[in-house]
Amino acid sequence: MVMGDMQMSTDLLVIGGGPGGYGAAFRAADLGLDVIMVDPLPRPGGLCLHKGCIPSKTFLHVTELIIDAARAEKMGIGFGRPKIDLAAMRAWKEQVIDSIANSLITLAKQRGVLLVQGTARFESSTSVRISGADISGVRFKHCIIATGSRPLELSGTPRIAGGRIMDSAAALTLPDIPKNLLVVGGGYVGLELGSIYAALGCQVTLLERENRLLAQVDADLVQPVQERLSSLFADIRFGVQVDALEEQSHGVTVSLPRDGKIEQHQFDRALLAIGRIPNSGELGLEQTEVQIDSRGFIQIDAQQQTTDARIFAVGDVVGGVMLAHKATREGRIAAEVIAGQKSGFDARALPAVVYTDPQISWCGLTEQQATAENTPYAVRKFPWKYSSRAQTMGITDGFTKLLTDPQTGRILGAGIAGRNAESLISEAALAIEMGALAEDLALTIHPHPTLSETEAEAAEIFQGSPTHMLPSRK
Amino acid sequence: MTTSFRLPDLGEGVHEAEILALPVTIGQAVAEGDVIMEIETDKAAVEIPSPYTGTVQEIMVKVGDMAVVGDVLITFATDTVQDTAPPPGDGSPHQKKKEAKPADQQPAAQERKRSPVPASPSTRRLARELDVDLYAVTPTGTGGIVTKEDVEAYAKKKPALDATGTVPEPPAPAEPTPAEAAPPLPAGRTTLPDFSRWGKIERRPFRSIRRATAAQMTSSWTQIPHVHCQDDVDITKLEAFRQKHKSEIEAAGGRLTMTLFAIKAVATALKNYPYFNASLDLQSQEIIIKRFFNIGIAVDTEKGLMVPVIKDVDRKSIKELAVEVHGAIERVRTGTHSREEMQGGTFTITNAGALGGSHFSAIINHPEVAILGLGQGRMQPAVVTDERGRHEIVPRLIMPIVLCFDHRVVDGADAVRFLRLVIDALEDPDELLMTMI
Amino acid sequence: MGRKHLALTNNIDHLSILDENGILDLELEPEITNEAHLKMLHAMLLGRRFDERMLDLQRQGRIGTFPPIKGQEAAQIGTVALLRDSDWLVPAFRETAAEIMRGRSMESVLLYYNGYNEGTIIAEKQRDMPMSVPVASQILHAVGLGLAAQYRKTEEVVMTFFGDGATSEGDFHEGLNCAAVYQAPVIFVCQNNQWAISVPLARQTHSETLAQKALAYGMPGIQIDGNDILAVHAATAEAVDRARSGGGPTFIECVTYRVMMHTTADDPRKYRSEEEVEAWKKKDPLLRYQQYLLTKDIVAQNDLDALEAEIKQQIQTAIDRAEEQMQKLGEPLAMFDHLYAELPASLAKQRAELAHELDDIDREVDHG
Amino acid sequence: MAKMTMVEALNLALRQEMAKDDSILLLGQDIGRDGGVFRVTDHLLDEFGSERVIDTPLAEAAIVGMSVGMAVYGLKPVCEIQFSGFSYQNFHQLENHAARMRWRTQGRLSVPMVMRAPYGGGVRALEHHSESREAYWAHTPGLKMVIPSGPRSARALLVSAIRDPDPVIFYEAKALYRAFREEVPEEEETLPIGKAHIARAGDDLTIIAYGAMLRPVLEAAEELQQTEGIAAEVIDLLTLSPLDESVMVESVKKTGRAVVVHEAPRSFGPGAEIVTRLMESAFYYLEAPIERVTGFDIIIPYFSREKSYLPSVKRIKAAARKTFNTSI
Repeated sequence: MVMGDMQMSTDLLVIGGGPGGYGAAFRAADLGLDVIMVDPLPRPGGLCLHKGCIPSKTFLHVTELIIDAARAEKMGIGFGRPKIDLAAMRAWKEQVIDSIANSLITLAKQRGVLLVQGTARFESSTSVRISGADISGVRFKHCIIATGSRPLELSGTPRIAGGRIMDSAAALTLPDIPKNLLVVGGGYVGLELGSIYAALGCQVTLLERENRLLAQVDADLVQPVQERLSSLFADIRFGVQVDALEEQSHGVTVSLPRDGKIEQHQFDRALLAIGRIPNSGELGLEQTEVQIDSRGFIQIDAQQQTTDARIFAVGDVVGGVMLAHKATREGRIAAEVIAGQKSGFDARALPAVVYTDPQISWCGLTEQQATAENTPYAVRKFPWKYSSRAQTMGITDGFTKLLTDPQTGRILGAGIAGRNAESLISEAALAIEMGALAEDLALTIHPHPTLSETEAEAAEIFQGSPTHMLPSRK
Repeated sequence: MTTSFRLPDLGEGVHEAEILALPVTIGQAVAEGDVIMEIETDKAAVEIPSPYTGTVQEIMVKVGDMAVVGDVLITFATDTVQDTAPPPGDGSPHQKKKEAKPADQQPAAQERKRSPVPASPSTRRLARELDVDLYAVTPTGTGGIVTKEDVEAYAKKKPALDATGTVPEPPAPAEPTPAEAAPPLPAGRTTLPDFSRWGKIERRPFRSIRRATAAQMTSSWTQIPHVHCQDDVDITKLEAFRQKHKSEIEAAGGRLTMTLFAIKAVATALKNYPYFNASLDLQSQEIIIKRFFNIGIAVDTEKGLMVPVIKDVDRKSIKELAVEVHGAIERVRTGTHSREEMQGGTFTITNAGALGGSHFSAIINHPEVAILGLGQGRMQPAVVTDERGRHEIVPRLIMPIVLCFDHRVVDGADAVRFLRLVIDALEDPDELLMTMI
Repeated sequence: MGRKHLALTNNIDHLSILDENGILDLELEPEITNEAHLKMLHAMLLGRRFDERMLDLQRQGRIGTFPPIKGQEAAQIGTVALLRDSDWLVPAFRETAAEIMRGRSMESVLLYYNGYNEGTIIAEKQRDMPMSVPVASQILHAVGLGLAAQYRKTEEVVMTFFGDGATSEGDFHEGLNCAAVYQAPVIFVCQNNQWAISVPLARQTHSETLAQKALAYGMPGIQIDGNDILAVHAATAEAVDRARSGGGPTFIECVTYRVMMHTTADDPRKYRSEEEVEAWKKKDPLLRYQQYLLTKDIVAQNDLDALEAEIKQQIQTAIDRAEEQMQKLGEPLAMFDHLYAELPASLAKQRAELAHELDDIDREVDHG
Repeated sequence: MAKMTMVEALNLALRQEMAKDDSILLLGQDIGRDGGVFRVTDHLLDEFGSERVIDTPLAEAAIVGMSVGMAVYGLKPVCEIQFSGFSYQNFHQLENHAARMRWRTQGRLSVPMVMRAPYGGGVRALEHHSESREAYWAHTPGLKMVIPSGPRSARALLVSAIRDPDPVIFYEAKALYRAFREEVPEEEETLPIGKAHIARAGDDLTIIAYGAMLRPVLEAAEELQQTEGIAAEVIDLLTLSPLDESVMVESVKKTGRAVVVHEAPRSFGPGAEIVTRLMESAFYYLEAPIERVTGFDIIIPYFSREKSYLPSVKRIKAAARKTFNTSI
């Protein structure tokens, strides 16, 4: 636009086009609201689609193929050394993203949601200014902030875009396959991306501050992954606090204390995956009544409403578990509340998945949490070595566990380590949300041979009589 | 967090407002948009919707107060965590974050100790929609699960429980409210039939002066035992007198109406019967006799009934009053009157004559104790008796007159005497002039 | 680097074939059929005689103000003669001879100068615009017509006329610029008659020629002796061929002279010398052309005499018809016609007001 | 039906009409590759080519003058003047030619063209970009003057304007270009030129407005209803010339009170004509003098002050109230 200030009015402005944002926008449009969604990226989907979950899962699928091909050798099939065409891999990833992004655009159009590419900044509790778009501002009756989060950086290390110290988004552009890679952070991002690079033939060294991987997850679930990764990765070190990295023209140097001395290690590239911080700083929230906490997370209530009655917030920017499906649910709730429905966040089972080999997933109560909160619970584990299906697939190091209320037998939590844990967890989630008893799960007939049987059998352990294993008689 | 609600700038040069009603109490939860007070400016009476969702913390004003733009009227505790029954915590990080908020710590911690009520997500949603507390519902499902039917059954019983079990908000203690600050009308419990079944209807808002009038009349009619005293006045002579002096008054910028004569006659009568110029103070169990004579004149305006008050009528000439009354009527009709000229009345006159009314009754303008009504003067056959006692039927101009009074303060006999005095003054202009001395 | 002379695509030529002394450049003499010569002769003579007759009528009070064309007949006829019926003429207001050659009736001209709207009616098949009084504004219409013809992929060309004064107007610049940008099939004919009412060419422009202005727009331009019909014809033929074959616009400056007043309301003695006028009268285009035709044996003197008589009769017939027609065109309500395709309600109301007023007058007359 | 901004709705109208009728051409500055500075002609170059979507030199008189020629030829040019503040440079082409061609030639030639131009304030634009001079065109016999008030009316009226046999000046309020979205049907929709529209029904008062003023007027009407119980009827003129007096006269006969709102300066503004029409046809029904809420008789100030210049909801409400406080 060359001239003037194009102000637009709408019922609902959604800031951020990720799963939280478009979940909210679509729901609100379906409930009859006039909706505008603004995002700096040219197409909706947010970081999840363009720089996060989707590209990483695209590559992890490729990784899985490589691993399966190797595994097939002991089953009598040999594929030989994989030939890796990075350009083709990147093109495949782009194709996947294109397809999903375009269908989101179509859905937005069909629902009458106006997509605006630009950056929004509040100028009051009822309006934002937008830069970089045909419209220069939006006046709204309600607003949903869904701006997400960005990777935390090391305070002492400025990261150069396109440089050798990468964040997850940069690593997913797959610039090359370095000979060796330093991964700082043993959370799920570090593990997933480390796995991709390792499968492609890179020597991966992982440094973790805590004394084990995935410190927030029950140790038994992490165990199989930790074992597998110690052979996939060149080196994994625990209890290592990295404060700074040094980038040179041809590599990255990290200084680590060892036996009272400082050792220097050189890597081709480094990946920083030490956590994420909310995108709340550049929004101009000081022009509104919205309050943030000391870490920058926007404060909300169970209706996703902020301290400014017209403004709601969802997804990573409000903190909690930073997962797309949490954001989507929150977005839908915010939209419903704005549309006048009595909605609220009351989920009891928020599933989480780590796409390593093997995968791990969990939902509801975890053992760590129960211990910390002194919640009484009973736990039963069904090891996959008793699963016929796991045997057929040659993946017997997994297990399925259920947590129940010792008094009522009601299922409170579940954890799965093993192939396809991503899908298996949903049955447990449903059981928790429905208030099912372990007995309900046990009495539900599961097809044989499948991995889903492991959930029924874990439930049967509570009853004292699983079919495929002999329970300990304590 | 405490948020103050200040008297907003209502525009158009309004600087102050009177608090008409305060339908909220301390501790009450209000949602944005709920009516928290009703105020009247010299332009109109308006309801003020709450700009916040929160709990009323402090009310700085009381009904009848005058507030200036910018004054803090009410403070709210607008803690963002306002769900009185938050979904029970299941330890999800989402819930944890909430705990971080100090204001919520106590109740939230308590809630958290209770394990969640087993119910499916759709049942929980239904409960939320029906405002049902899941902990209060008796579960019928296996292992203590609350089913959709349980919630529905509970919701059906709930209104009955509310009606019998809990006492609704106690009404504000009945106190003598100033006339201008009537309480809001209680909403009738009776449901109206759907009138549109019988034809086209139109809904008009019941606000502002119409509503203030209704409130004032209701309180008057329900609190005061009214008695009416009716008579006729022969104003033939007075009318001739009026015609004779009309133009000279007009030249002075006034209008010589029957009301003016009535004001003068009433002033005299009030001096003779001071109990008609009084107010009843039930709290102190006293009758307040006023030693000033301010007459309210009921004026029909486009916006509704307005009663400007003419001050110290006993000390003003008819000519002065004619100009003043005419001016006051013009001002209320054009909405340019001040608040002051609507206050301080001791007695009211309502003249339906110009509109053609005959006999009617009137409602006392509380906290006054009497009101005088005038009907239309019409030519009627009348029996006159001359000095020699001969009767003759002649056409005379006869005006109906009615005095309504508060029987708690005065009795019928005095009322008749009061009215007689007024009638005599109006029947004979000479007499009227005499009483004015 | 450095400074060098720029060789532009176009140059400016001056063209003269038959000079004021009757000397002919045989090499440049255009090939024109006898029939075409006779047509041009008729048109020039008619233009001259009609103009003279109109001046008489004006002095007699039988028509209103009009702009005489005398002395500019060659510039008008030598150009328009090259147009086909399917081509467009976009005149200014001093092209009466050209308009008549294109098909406008003398009656129409007379009606117009007698204040009748009916005088600007264009005959059904004639693809011409009505004359345009605001100076230079018509130039843009010619470009628009040219673009339309181009868009419809026809071979039509558009010819527009204007004077030396018009070259000072913004519309002249915008028009030539746009035509060149879009390569529109337009021939811009400037009748440089030396005077814009009282302002001489030297006060209109500091350019040595008007034709050179074409260079700035990137189109061919040529200056010709506008009183030499052979030169006018030759230059126009070149321009029309170029436009018709997709070669874009051409600017032709016809150097001529307004030997009469600007309009009949003007007195040129106030601002120019008799000597100057007399000098130009010696360069009269009609006499020069007649002498050429006689010399070439294309006509004989008795043919010319017969033609004079015929034209005199034609003009008289036109005047009689026009005056007869004017008797019938008295309806004032016609002023509301044709403003919009359909008369809007509010305008119908105003028309009714006038009708009512006219009725009253009629009644007054009846009863008077 | 899809929700569209006025920009998108205008684009739809152009696109659909151009697809139906190859005699429609667009001319203007930056309308091709750039899609117009407000994007009204976005993507039309790709769809219809540079023969039909013509980026012109920077020459307003040329844009309109060439359009006159094209229209006489039989085409239907729709030209865009980038800002109405620049249209005075082509005023003579409209006044001297477009408006008169039919009349001058007694119906033989006509100029079925449309001149589109953004007008009006409220978007913090530079000087010469915020004027509201519709009266110039409405005052010119032979032209039609149309001003839509939102996406849907803009689309329908532009289609009608293109099909109209006479020259139409089509003013587009910049303040409305992207102000809000409205359902606009994909299928063809037209609105008659010269017909006003009752945008809101009411019995107590008539408010007459058009273009960008419709929104504050409707807002004021809603507030009057809410706070004072005044039911205002709002008339959206849509066409200034020819002016549809029947709708407003009938309305005022019903309500007895009228307020006329425009952002153009007051003196000799459209309001003067509207009030006169009401005076001529509804005088005996009036309960109070008619009020005008307009821009002041000054140059519209640079944008830091334009909010105070433009008629506001508050000003409209005050005028409405005044009609109730003054009795004849």
